[in-house]
This record gives sequence, structure tokens and C-alpha cells, in this order.
Amino acid sequence: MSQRDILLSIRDLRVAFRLEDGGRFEALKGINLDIPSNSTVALVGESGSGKSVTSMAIMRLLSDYGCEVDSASQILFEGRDLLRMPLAEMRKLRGHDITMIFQEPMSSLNPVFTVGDQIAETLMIHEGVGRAAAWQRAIELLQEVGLPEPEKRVRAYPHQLSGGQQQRVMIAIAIACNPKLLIADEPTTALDVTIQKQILELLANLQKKHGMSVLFITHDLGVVGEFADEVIVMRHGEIREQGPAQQVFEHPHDSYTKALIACRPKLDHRPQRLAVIEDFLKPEPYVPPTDRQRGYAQDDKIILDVQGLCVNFDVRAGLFRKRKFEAVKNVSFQLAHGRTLGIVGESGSGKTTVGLTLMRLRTAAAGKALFEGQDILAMDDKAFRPYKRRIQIIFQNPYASLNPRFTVSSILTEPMKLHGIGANAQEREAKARDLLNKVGLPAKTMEKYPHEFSGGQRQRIAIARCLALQPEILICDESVSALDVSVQAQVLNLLQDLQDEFKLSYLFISHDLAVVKHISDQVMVMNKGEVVEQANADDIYRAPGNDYTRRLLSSIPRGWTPSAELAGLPI
Amino acid sequence: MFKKGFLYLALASSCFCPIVQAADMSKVLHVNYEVAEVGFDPAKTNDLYSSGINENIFDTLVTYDYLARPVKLVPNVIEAMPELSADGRTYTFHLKKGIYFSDDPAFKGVKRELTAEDYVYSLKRLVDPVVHSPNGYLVSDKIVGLEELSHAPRGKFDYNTPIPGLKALDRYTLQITIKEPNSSFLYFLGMIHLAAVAREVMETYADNTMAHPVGTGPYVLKEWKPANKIVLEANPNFRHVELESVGSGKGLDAEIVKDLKGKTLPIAGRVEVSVIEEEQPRWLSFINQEQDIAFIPLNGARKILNVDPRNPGKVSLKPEYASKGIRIQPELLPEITYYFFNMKDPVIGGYTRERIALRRALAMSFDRDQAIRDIRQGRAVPMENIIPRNFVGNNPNLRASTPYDPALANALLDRFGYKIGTDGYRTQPNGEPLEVELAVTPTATDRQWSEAWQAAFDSVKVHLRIKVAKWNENYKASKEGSLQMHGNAWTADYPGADNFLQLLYGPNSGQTNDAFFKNAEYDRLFLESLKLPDSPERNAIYDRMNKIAASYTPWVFSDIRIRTYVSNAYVHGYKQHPILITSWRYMDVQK
Amino acid sequence: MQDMTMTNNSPAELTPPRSLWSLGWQRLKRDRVGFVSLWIVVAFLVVIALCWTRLLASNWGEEVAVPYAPPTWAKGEATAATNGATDANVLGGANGPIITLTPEEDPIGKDIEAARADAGKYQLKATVKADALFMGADVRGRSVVNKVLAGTSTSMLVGIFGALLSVLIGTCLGAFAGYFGRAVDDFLMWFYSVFTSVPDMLLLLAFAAVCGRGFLTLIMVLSFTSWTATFRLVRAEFMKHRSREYVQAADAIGASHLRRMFVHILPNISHLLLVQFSLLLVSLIKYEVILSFLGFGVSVRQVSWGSILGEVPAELMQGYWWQLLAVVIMMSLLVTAVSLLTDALRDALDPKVK
Amino acid sequence: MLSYILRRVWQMIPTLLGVMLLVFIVFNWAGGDPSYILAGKGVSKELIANIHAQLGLDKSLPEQFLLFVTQVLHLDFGVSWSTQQSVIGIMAARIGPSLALTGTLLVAELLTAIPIAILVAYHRGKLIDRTVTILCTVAMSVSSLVYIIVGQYALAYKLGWFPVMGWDDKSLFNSWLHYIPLPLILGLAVSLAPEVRFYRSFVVEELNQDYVRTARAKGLSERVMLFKHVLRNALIPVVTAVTTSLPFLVLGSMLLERFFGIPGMGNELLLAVDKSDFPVIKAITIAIACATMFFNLLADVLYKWIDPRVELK
Repeated sequence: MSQRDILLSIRDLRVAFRLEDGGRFEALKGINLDIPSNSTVALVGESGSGKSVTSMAIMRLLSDYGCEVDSASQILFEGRDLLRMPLAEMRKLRGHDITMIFQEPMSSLNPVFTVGDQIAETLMIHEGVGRAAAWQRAIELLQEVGLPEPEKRVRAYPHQLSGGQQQRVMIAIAIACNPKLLIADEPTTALDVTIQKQILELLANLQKKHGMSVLFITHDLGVVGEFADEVIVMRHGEIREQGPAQQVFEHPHDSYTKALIACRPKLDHRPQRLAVIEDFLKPEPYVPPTDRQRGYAQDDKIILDVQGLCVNFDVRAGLFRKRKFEAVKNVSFQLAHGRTLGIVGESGSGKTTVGLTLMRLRTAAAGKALFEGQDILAMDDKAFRPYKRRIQIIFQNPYASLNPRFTVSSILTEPMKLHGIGANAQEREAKARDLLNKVGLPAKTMEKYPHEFSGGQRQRIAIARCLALQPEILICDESVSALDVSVQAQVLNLLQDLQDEFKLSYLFISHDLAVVKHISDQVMVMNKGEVVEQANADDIYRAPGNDYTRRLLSSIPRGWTPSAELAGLPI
Repeated sequence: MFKKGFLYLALASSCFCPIVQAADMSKVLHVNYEVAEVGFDPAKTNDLYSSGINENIFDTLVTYDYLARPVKLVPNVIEAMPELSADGRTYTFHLKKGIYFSDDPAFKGVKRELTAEDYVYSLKRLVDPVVHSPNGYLVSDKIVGLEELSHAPRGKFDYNTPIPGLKALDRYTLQITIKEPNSSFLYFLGMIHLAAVAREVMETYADNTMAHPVGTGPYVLKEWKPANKIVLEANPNFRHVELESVGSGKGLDAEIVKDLKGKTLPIAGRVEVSVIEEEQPRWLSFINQEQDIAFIPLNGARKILNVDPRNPGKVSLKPEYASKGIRIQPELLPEITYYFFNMKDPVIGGYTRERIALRRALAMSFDRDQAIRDIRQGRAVPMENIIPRNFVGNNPNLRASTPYDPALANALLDRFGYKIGTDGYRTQPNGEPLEVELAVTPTATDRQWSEAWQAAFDSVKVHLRIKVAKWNENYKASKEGSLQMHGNAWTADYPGADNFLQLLYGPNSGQTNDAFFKNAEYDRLFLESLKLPDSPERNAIYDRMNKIAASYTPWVFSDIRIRTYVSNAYVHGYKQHPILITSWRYMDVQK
Repeated sequence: MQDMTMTNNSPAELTPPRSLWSLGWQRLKRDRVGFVSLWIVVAFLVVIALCWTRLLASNWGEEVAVPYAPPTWAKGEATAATNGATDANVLGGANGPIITLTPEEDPIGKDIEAARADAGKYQLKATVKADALFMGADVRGRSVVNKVLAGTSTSMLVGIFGALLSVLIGTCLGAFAGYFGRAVDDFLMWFYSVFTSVPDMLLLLAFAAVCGRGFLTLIMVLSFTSWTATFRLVRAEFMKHRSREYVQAADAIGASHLRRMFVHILPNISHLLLVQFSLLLVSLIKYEVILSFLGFGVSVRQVSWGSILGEVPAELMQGYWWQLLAVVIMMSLLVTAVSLLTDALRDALDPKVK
Repeated sequence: MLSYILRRVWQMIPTLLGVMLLVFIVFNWAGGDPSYILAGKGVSKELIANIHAQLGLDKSLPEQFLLFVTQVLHLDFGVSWSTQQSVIGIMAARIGPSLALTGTLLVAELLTAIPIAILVAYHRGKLIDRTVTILCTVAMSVSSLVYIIVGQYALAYKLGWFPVMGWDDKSLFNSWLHYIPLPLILGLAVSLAPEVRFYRSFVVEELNQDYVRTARAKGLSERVMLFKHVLRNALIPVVTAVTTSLPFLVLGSMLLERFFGIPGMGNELLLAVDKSDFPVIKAITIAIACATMFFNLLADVLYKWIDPRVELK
């Protein structure tokens, strides 16, 4: 590998942000890395690791964010220092030799121009081709990135395409001028798992075909395992480990890398508790716990019995008509006491609507939800009130689900006050402190505001709020999806601990099949508002009974599979 | 209809040999109004601005000598001043022959001569309920038989009904009989509301007579943008008229006589009247010679004029204006301004001594000299007589106003038991709170007057409440007698003293007598004075009437404004008449 | 870019708790322009308080100088009006002894004669009037400094209370429309579109004509015609927030509609309301000027910037510019400060910028 | 599209009814009684009754309102109570001058404010941005009245650069050439600062969008990025701002018209309010209300044209 040409090399890159209080925050603390030509390098790290800053620094797009690049830093592209190049020169490289695709294809494309315009624009600036030729080439490029009906799509506006198609358009723009380096900044994070697989395959193919290098930036180690030549792991602005993929995956020497690999739920086994970073920072070596057995038992008491649930939304169409959009179609399931029912599906499958409808945050069009024999969907608001405290929900986004103007103390005491739990304010305060302890936060944070906590901590507060009402059923609506892998593991462990302690019943909604498999006893797969399959978790993963489920499962990034990759790896 | 009209117009101009067009169509007079006009039906309008236009389109039987001061009536469309019967009730007018209306499709292409019947029709029209003329009061109770005619049910008014007081003896002879001898009656006939309109025109344009003035006067209406612009053009059918007035024979008069000698009126072929409501732009546009004549804005007086502090009539232009050749004519306006108390009001009104004392004290508290100095910028003189200066019957020796003396006012109120209460303000003698409401309009000037009155009321420790309302609201309330105190200005309709004295005539309560003042002696004297010609006897009656008003203090006499008219250097023949509104037909511009 | 701008995750436990408001305050303090503006606004508020408690400019109505006394520093510029009182006879014509109402003819003649003896105690001592003041004097010889200070207080109070009432109306209606949607929203939107379809000025004039003149009227009239912008803003925010997860979470724990609207959502848009309030403050101060110019301002005993500016066109023509200058200085100082403070607040309180 | 427009027009009916009701209530309550103005000096009970009958004021309020509704339906507002001229005729004569002033003003504003806004937004946070922003704020702080009074006095009178006021009825073009410039400059002085600030905020918001980053990553020059990519997107809020201000173009600028003697709608409205000329007030209000609704609809249709994401629902 040493004999390969180095396309880009970063030397001692330091980047700092000016903070508004006058301080500085070092985002990159002097990193060194090389990108060989014609290879794929994966840059992996959690939020705050500095991986995106690195990519923006290469493109010299940092200036708008109040950043300072240290004067001693160097970014050498084919021997030329990008940081010291005149801007006009740099512009010639951008979009031509070095191109970039981003996480949010929707917002990264200009909404008011057609796809063709935006592809042709690059060609017209860099290749100097005429408009007609550029358009012709744009169609070819769309063909190349696998967009169906490119002649038609070339005239489409970005919003008329799906997320995956938009990302393909971004890729088409990026490869239009046969770049030497393509930077892909979390290109699949916003996409469904099946689409993610397609995009990853496309990128891998294009890399080979064009002989370019790809700098692939992601938070998900699992994604890179399949096609990265080299892996670089970053944390807090520093590189923790870098090396060929095989080496990093099979023999990680850095404890953080080890933790990252270990804390992600696996499809093939289910530990009692997930590994967390702390486990690897201890001096003693980490011993994986035993596996947990899951699945409904015969004698499980059914706490919630949902029968034929339908939910419709109104969509206006035509002069006065309204069209009905069926978000949830005839969904039935049973949740057993003290167990977890996982609901899995891609976006638009209706899984979240099911959760919200059970909380009566949406109105059901038909169907019953029997809670201990009582149909909670049919009762009036007053009758439902006592049930409200028995069913609680944890939302996806811990940044949005806590009222930013409330202190932790008032967030936790409010539900108690509303439901008359605790005799007086002191008693409720004491209870709130207990709850904080339970979810692993110190009691002295009681008077703080949500924005002073990290995402994982916030999700713990949200869980504590639910626990304040001592519910029996907890609906977790994508509750760990927005968290970093290491934090996700902690929260999943917490949920597991709570279930073990209070015998809670979970309705666990997620798009992440690995997470669902890890925490669920039974899994229900949804697609386009309908249930396609429902079975015990292990069964469904071992032997999917439905095409859709199979497709879903096969799209899950396998992570590092040594046997498959060894053969193809040039040594 | 419209097309047909054009055809007639074309016919009219081809069939008749046009009378020699005297007016120079290239000469355009630029004048301005500070308030928007209403429209051009002389019977329906009575505002100064509409009347100013009407004056140039229509003809009254008699008019005023242009230059003579004091003002003098002269024949207009009649051969000579009318013959008056021995009992002083019947006037006979002989119309000049060959006076034609301006051409209009309503005449169906025929040249239409002015006849006695036109005046019979026009005067009857003033009392037609459908017309609802605001000027009907001028004639309805005076001309014999007119009032009876006016009681015809709405829509059933018949112009063909003969009435004894109004007869066309032949095509050119008109006879008018009035109920009682009235020394001012001829003045009425000089008012533009009593000008001749043609019946055909009024009937053709019945639904919009305001926009279709057709008369025998020197100009015709060419273009009208309501409240913005009015354009007049010389009337090609206008009879041959030259300036006959000689005036004083010196100064401006002599100059005008010389300038206009041998010229046919009107001189300017076109008059453009712009409505400019704001004072500043109006003046600025005059200075830039965009306007030919104007008057000095109230607030500009000190900047523009050198005023003799002892004599506001003695003024000269500041050098920067004088050097432009601008000329000034300071004139007392034919008006009086006063604040009235509502005599029907339970607090401020009434004829008992304590109420008189209250009104007197308030009148004493008002520093009129300061108001004239500050608000009027010194461009006014105090009003001392109900009859304004320069009017026949005004006694310059009489001071009927209440002298300013706030200390005495306080002592007087003490004496009548208007005690000062705990809040520092006086109560009524019976212990009830005392508060007087002054109604004003939302203008900057009225705010200054309000401040002056506030100071006056404070000086005698009486509560004042100020009510701001639009002018028409106050006007309505004053007619209904629901105001306590309000400021009024009355501008002469004609140069007779009775035009002012009637403002306190009891039977006029709710019409022009806003104070609702009622005094038997005053009313008797008023009727008596009407019958008398100008004489020491009548002057004595006028003085007595003034003293009655002074005794009961229904009014606080305020002031008479001086208006300084200005003309640009290139304007000739301009002299502002106190009663006539415009001088346009005499004016020449030589740029 | 979320991860790029995140501050160093200092453990939450270590720092003292800071609410969004106190964070905003910290940010405002760092904004120099905004902070200076804040102090200017505070200074104006002190002036209001002093005027309100009659410690300052309570004597603005006193006639301490000759009419239009010029500023001391521009004495040569213009001469004050010195026209003396005039006698009716100046135009000539009087040719005999002056005739007045005699006590015999006067129904209260005797009383007047008697009262004349007591008039002495009401006799005022003649005071010397200044012929120049620091910022000059107005037509009645009142000090422009005092008058403008008093005017500042009135204008600001009109602005503050008008804006408060306006925000209150707009917020209540907007909250109901945005939160409940459907029929409530349809009705309130109808109401809103009716109001916005009629020209503001027409409504202002009409309301002002009915309500007469005065402080309270002004506040009412201004707020009745200016609530629409707040309504639109609050409605949109409530529509957005009502489906936010924290509101759904509040629903899930059993908070009532009113609690969700006013305890949960309202504090979260309070920073927008503060900005809206200061925007309205500025525009109402300006509206007051125009309304006063058209004659529907404060009462005679009060003075405001608008009522002073109403005097200005006439004064300018006479060459008296000092009232204009004084008002323009005060107005631009305050309004600029409020506007800059608004900008600073908007930045400082925006929860997005962190 | 057509069905959308039809539905929107259908929804205008209740709004229009509401506007009519509001105007009717407000002006019956506040408008005053014009008959006393019409009666003039010779006021008497019979005359007032006579005028009331003539104006239809003797009818009951519901009857009067019904009459109003019929008038609107027939687009016939009768004649002005004060001048007895056809209201439609008056409005037709007034709209030209109003549009000549406000239309020019709008174009001038857009042509100056948008480039300045883009410039300062691009340099946001830098000295030029802060200077322009503060200058704008200071300029905005003074009442428009002061600009007009001082501007007319200084520019027209003292310096004599412009005619003080006036209007040429014969030629709109001539008026435009001679009489519009000064009110235009003063109007611009009043409105430029707030517009710049307003548009600046839109541009700044757009500059923070991800597609700007993409454009840069594609190697576009800053100029192309600003004037092609950003401007087109920033136009969307600009269109809202402009279309919502359009109805008030019809009304003209009351203060400017009054000071400069421009015979426009604003001036007419002030006059009508003053004279309690109810037919004119009604007609102008209805016209403005209709214009507001029409332009709101136009704004939505324009969105569709500028922003392909918008769906007309």
C-alpha cells in the first residue's frame, strides 16, 4: 500500500472555531492522513469528532462558519497546497477534481432549478461545453447513476424526486467531470436502509469504474465495513486509529475503536447488556456478557390488544374534494405484559402513526385498542384520563421533546402535579430526584434546563418523565435513532434495566433492524401502512416469511465480514 | 346621446358666426383654492370655492363695482338699476337684449338668449324640495308667494305655477315683489346663488347638474377633476364687456383702469384652478411662479412681511420678495370670528345674573391680544362690533367686546358664589361641579386655540373639557344645540349689517343663531332695522343691539383676520374684492 | 453542521443552571451595539418614569420665555416674535369718544364694580420672560426642552401600552386560531382577512373620529388596528409548535389544552413576542405622529412628539426650526436604539443560534 | 389550477361580506352626518329631512346595508354625496396618478433595495454590513412626516431643484417627468431603509441554506452563486412582500399625495372621510379589499411559477 500514489495528504491540520463568548474551540487538533489514489477511505466518528470539519477544510468551505485554520496546516492535493492556493484556482478544482456530496440531498440541491440545470451547470463551467451538449451529458450521467427514465427526470425539480434519487443526482453532479477525489459526507444517513444499500453499491461501483478516490465520512462503522479500503476513526478532533479496513476491524488496538465496534447491536447475537465505551476504558479487558433469550411465552398476559386499527389523513384534492390517505391499514397486534413488541419499517410505513394513535395523539378511523379489556380509542377524554398515565411515550428527538423553557425539576414534577401524584411540592421534588437517579443523572442537575444536556442525557430525562407516572406501557418511538452509537447503547441498556425492574411493556418503534432485534421479544414489520409480518424476533430474523422482510434484512450493512472480503483485498 | 351631443356642438360652431373672440387663449391664469370645491350648480352649493367658479360662469342681475370701496352695486345683465315702487316692495328689472347662454347640447343647436323667465325659473328653483338648495332661506320668506310654493309635496313642485312675487312681465322685464321692505334685498340679488340658469339645461342634466354649468358669464367649464383641478375657458358667446369702474382714481385703481382700457373682458383665455390644501406647498408654488396669485399663509407672515407692530395694516414685503416684484394687498376679511356659548345650556346658558357673570368672567379670562399675536401671527384685529369694519353700520367708536381682566373675572366669580373647591377648581353656586366643554376640530390651529382657552379657564379656575370632532359633527351639534361652547366664523354673504346681526336673532335659533340667543328687544330692533335705509337712526339701533349682546355675553368676541393677497410681478388688473370671490375676468398675465 | 458548532461538552453537572433567557442575556451583553442600545432605552425609560412621577418636565406648560425664543446657541439665527397687541382702531376710523357698555346698561354692572375692589388679590405679578432658552421656546413661550421631554414620555407610553395591548390581542387570537385550527381558525382568519383588507389608515381615522382625543383613545385605536401582524405570527408559531414533540409529550402526560397553549407553547415563543413588541413599539410611535398630524392626537393638556410635529410645518415656514430639531434628535435616538436592541434581541434570543 | 382559482374566489365572498359589514358599521358609527355640510348656512329641519331622503339616510340600517350589498353586486356605487359625481368616475380619474407615483416608487425601491440588500447580506457581519444596517436603522427612525416636510422645504423651495407641487392633467407622462421625481425621492428616502433591512434578512437566510454550500462545492463563482442561485430563492419572500403591498399602491401614499397635490386615491379618501362622503369611502374600501384578495391570489400563483415546490391546494 505504501507504493501507491498519494492523492491527498493532510499534515497537522488544526482548525479552531471562535466562540461567541470570545473563547476558542479546537475542532481539529492536528490530524495527519493520506488518501491514496483509486481507493476508498472511510472517516468514522461520532458527533463532535471533527470528521465533517475535515472534509469542509479540504474543500475550503469553512470560512463561513467563523473558523480559523492554523497557519502551519497543510492539505496537499497532488502536491499543491489547497490552503494556500488562490481562491480562483481553488474554484477550478472544486467540482472538477474534488467534488462532494452531502447528508441532506434535498436541501443541498437548489429547489428552484431543474436537475438537468444543476448537472449541466457544472459541466458548462468546468468543461466549457455548450448548453445542449451539457444537457445531453446530464442525461447520460443520470443514466449512469441509475436514475430511471433519465430523459424525463432531467427536467424534474429536486422535490419531485425521492430521497434516494436526489442523492443519485448529487452523485451525478459530483462525477460529472470525472473527479479525482469524491468526498461523501454521511451520504446515506438520511435514507432508508434499502436505499442506503443501493447508494453504497453505486458509490462502490463508480469508484472502481472511474478510478477515483472516495473519502467516505460516516458515524456508522457498520456501513464502511463492506467497501472501505482504509478506515480512520476520529474522536474529539483527533485520529484514534487508522489503517487498512481489515486491520481496524479485526485487530483494533484503540479502546475507543473497540468500543465502537462492540456497542452496536448485532443481528447474530443478543447480549444481556450492550457494551459501552466505559467498559473499554477500564484497565481490565472487556468480557462479553451472555446472550439473552427473547420471545413471547404462552402464559404471557396480554396487556394491550389492538384489533384492525386504521388511521386516515385528509388530503385536499380538486375544487372542494378531499382525498383520504390511508396511513395505517387494518393493523392488529398484541403486546404482552413485561415484554417488548418491536415495530419496524421504513419511512412512510405508518409505524409512528400507530404509536401516536395509541396515545390518542392521532384519531383512529376504525379499530379497537383494548387495554385490559377497555377500548381506549372509544372512550371520551375524561374516561381516557386515568389511562393516560398508564401509557406513556418517548419520542425520537430528545432535542424537541423537552420543553426548553422548563427546568428538569419542572419537567419531572409537572406530570405528577397533573395526575395528583405526591402530596406536595417537596414530595414531588424528592420523587423527581429519585427518578433522575434511576436514569443515571445526578440529582444536582434538577434546576438545569434541557439545552444544557447532551442528547443521551436528554433522552434519559424524557424517560424519567415517563417513569414519573409509573406507566405500564411505554411506547418508544424511534427513541434511540437520533443518538450516537455509543450513547444509543447506554440508553438501550437503561431501557432494558427499567423493563427488568418495573416489568414495563414496551412498544418499540424503529427503522433500525439491529436495534429492534436486540430489544424486542416479538417483531412486527410494517410497509405502506400494512403489517407484512409478525413473529418472535429470533424467528423473523432467522427465517423471514415475506419478500419485503427479506429485502429489508438483506439491506442491513453487514459490517466487517472477514471471510467475504479477504479474497478481494490486495495485499 | 353622447355622440349626438358632439354633433350639436359641431353644428353650433359652424352655423353661427362667432362673436369676435376677445380673450387671448394663449393667456393662462393659474390660481388656487385652499379648500376643495363642491360643484357648479349655483342653487345647490353655497361654499366660497364653488361660488367662486360659478361667479365666472353665471350672471346675477346686479353685481359689484370692481374697484369702488366701500362696495357698490351696479347693473349686470340689466340696463339700469331696478325701479323700486313707492311702498318699497316691488322691483322692476329690464334685461339687456342679446345676452346668450354658452352653447350646450341641451339647447339642441339653437342659440339661447337670456330672458326674464330664466330668473323666474332660477329663483323658484331655490325652493324646490328636490333641489334641496341650501340657499332657499335667502328668498323663501321674502318674495311673495314663494314660501307657499315651496310647501308643494316632494316631486310635485310645479315651476309653471304663477306666483305674485315673481313675474316676467315680458321677455326682458322681470318684476319681483317682497313681503316687507328690505334694505338688503338688492344685495341678495347680487349673490351668485340667485344667478340665472337655463331650464333646459337643468332638466337635461337633472341627475348631475353639478357638473354641467351653463351660463351667460365670461367663462365656461372646460374640465373638472373634483377636488383637484378646474379649468375654465373664455365663453365665446360672452357679450361685449369692458371695465367701467374707475375706483378712487389713484394708486392701484388708476393703474388697473389704465391697464384695462379698451380691453374686452375676460382677458385671459383660460383659467386653471388647482386645489392645494396644505399651506406650505401652496405658498412655495406661488413663489416659484407656478401660481399667479395667492395670499400669504398665516404662518408665513413673519417670514415674508415687515409688519408695523402697532398697525397690522401697515405692512411691506421683506426685500427678498419685494425684489421679485411681488405685490401685496392687505385686506380685512369680510368676517367676524367669535366663540359662542349655548344659551339653552343648563350650566353655561341662561339669562340669570349668575350665569351672565360666569360667561362674562370666561370672556374676561381670554387673552385675545395674545391669541392675535401668537395664533394669528398679528394678522388680525380684535372684533369689537357684531358688524365688521368697513361695513355700513359699523360704529368705529364702539367697543362691545369684554376687556381682558382675569383678576376681575376671578373676583366676579367669587362674588356670585362660584367657590373654589378642594381640587383648586370652582364649583357652581349650588355646589355642583362646574365644567365647560369646548368643541374644536382636529386641526393644528384649533389645537392652539384650545391651548389658549385652556390657559384662560385655568386662570379663572374653571374646568375645561375639550371635545375634538370633525367639523361637520360640530356643525351638526351646534345646530341641534348640543354644544356648550364652540368657535365660529361668519363671512359676509352680502355687504349688509343685517347679515351679521341676524346671527343673534331669536327666530334664527338652530339655523344661524348657534348661541340660541333670544332677547325680545334685540329681535324687535332687528326687524325694525331691516326696514330702514342707512341712517343715523339705524346706526343707533345697531349700537343698541351690540350693547344687548355685550350685556348677556352670548359670544366671546374674537377677531377679524387680515388677509394679505399677493400677486406675481407679471399679473395686471388684480384687485381683491371684499364680496366678489374672484377677479379673474379682469386679470392679465404678461410673462 | 450540528456537530461543528457544538460547544465542548462540558458535563452538565459542573456549571450553574442557565435558562434560555439568561443565555440570551449573556449573548446580548457580548453584542456591543445591542448593549449600548439597551442602556439608551433604559435611560429613556427612566425619563418616562421621572415624567410620570412628575419629577421631570411637569412644568412644561409654563410660559417661561417670549414666543419662539431662539436657542441660546443660535441667538442671531432668528428673532422671536415681538409684535405687540393691536388696537382695533389701528386701521383708523374712530372719530369720537370710545363707547362701551356702561354699568347702568349692564345687568351685572353693579356686581362688576363691586368685584373690581376684590380683584387685587388675583392680580398676578408680571414675570420677566427669557428671550432665549437652551433649545428655544415654542409659540406660547414654553421651553422646548421640557416640552420634548414631556412629549417623549407621552409618546413612549402610548407606544408601550399600545404595543402591549396589541400583542395581547394578537397573541390571544393567534393562539386560539393556531392551536385549535379548523372552525376556530377559519373564523379568526376570516376576521383577520377582513381587518387586513381594509386600509389601516381608514380604520385609524374612523376609530379616532369616534373615540375622540386622548391618551387612552390613542392606545386603543392603535392597538385595534395593529394586532394583525402579531396574530399572523403567533398563529403560525402555534401551528408549528402544536405538533412539536414537547407539546405532544405534554398531551401525553395529561396537560389540558389551555395549559399546553399558555404554559408550554407560549414561553417558547415569548422571545418572538418580545421582538414583535419592540417592532410594534417603533411603528406605533410613528403612527402616533401621523395621527397627531391629522389632528387625532393627545389632549391639550398633554404633549407628544406627534403633537409637536403637528406644529412644525407652520413653524418651519416662519423659520423656527428648533422644535423640529429637538423632536428629531429624541425620536431618532430612541427609535434607533429600540430598533438596534430589537435586532440584538432577535439574535440573542433565537434558540437556533447557539 | 383553474379549480384552485375558482375555490379561492369562492372563499373571497365571506371576506368581502365581512369588509362590507365592517366598513358599514364603522362609518355609520363614526362617519358623521354629511347632510349638515350639504345644507350649508341655511340649515333647517325640512332641508335636512329633504337631504336625508335624497341620500337614503331615512331608511333603516338593514335596508341601507342591503342597498350597499346590491351596489357592490352591480359594481355601481352611485354618486358622491358631496359632489354628486359618479363614484366610479372619480375613482377612474384618481387611480392613474396614484399608480404613477406608487408604481414608480415600487420599481425604484426594488431596483435599489435588492442589490444593496444582496451586497450587505453577502458581507454579513463585516464592517460594510454593520454600517449599512445601522445607517438604515437611523434613517428609519425618523417619522416619514419629517422627511416630507423638510424635503419639500429644502429641495423644492430652498434649492429649487423640483417644482414644489403640482400635476399635469393632460399628460400623465409629463406629470411623471416633472412632478413625480420629488415625491419619489422622498418616498424612496422613507422606504429604502426598511426595505433594505427586510430583503437583507431574506438573503441572509438563503445564504445559510445547504444548496449554497453545494454551489460553492461545484466551483461556482460567488457572483453566479449570489445572482443565480440565491436571488432566485430569495425572490420567493420578496414576491410575498411585494404582492401584499400592491393593493396599497392603488390607494397611493396619502401623505405624499396630500403634500404634493397629486390627485390620487389617497387624497380622495382623506377628503371623503373629512366630508363624510360615504359612497366614496365604501367604493374605495371595497376596491382595496378586492385588490388585496386578488393580489394574495396572484402571489400564490406567482409562487408556483418561481418555486416549483409549491403546490396549489
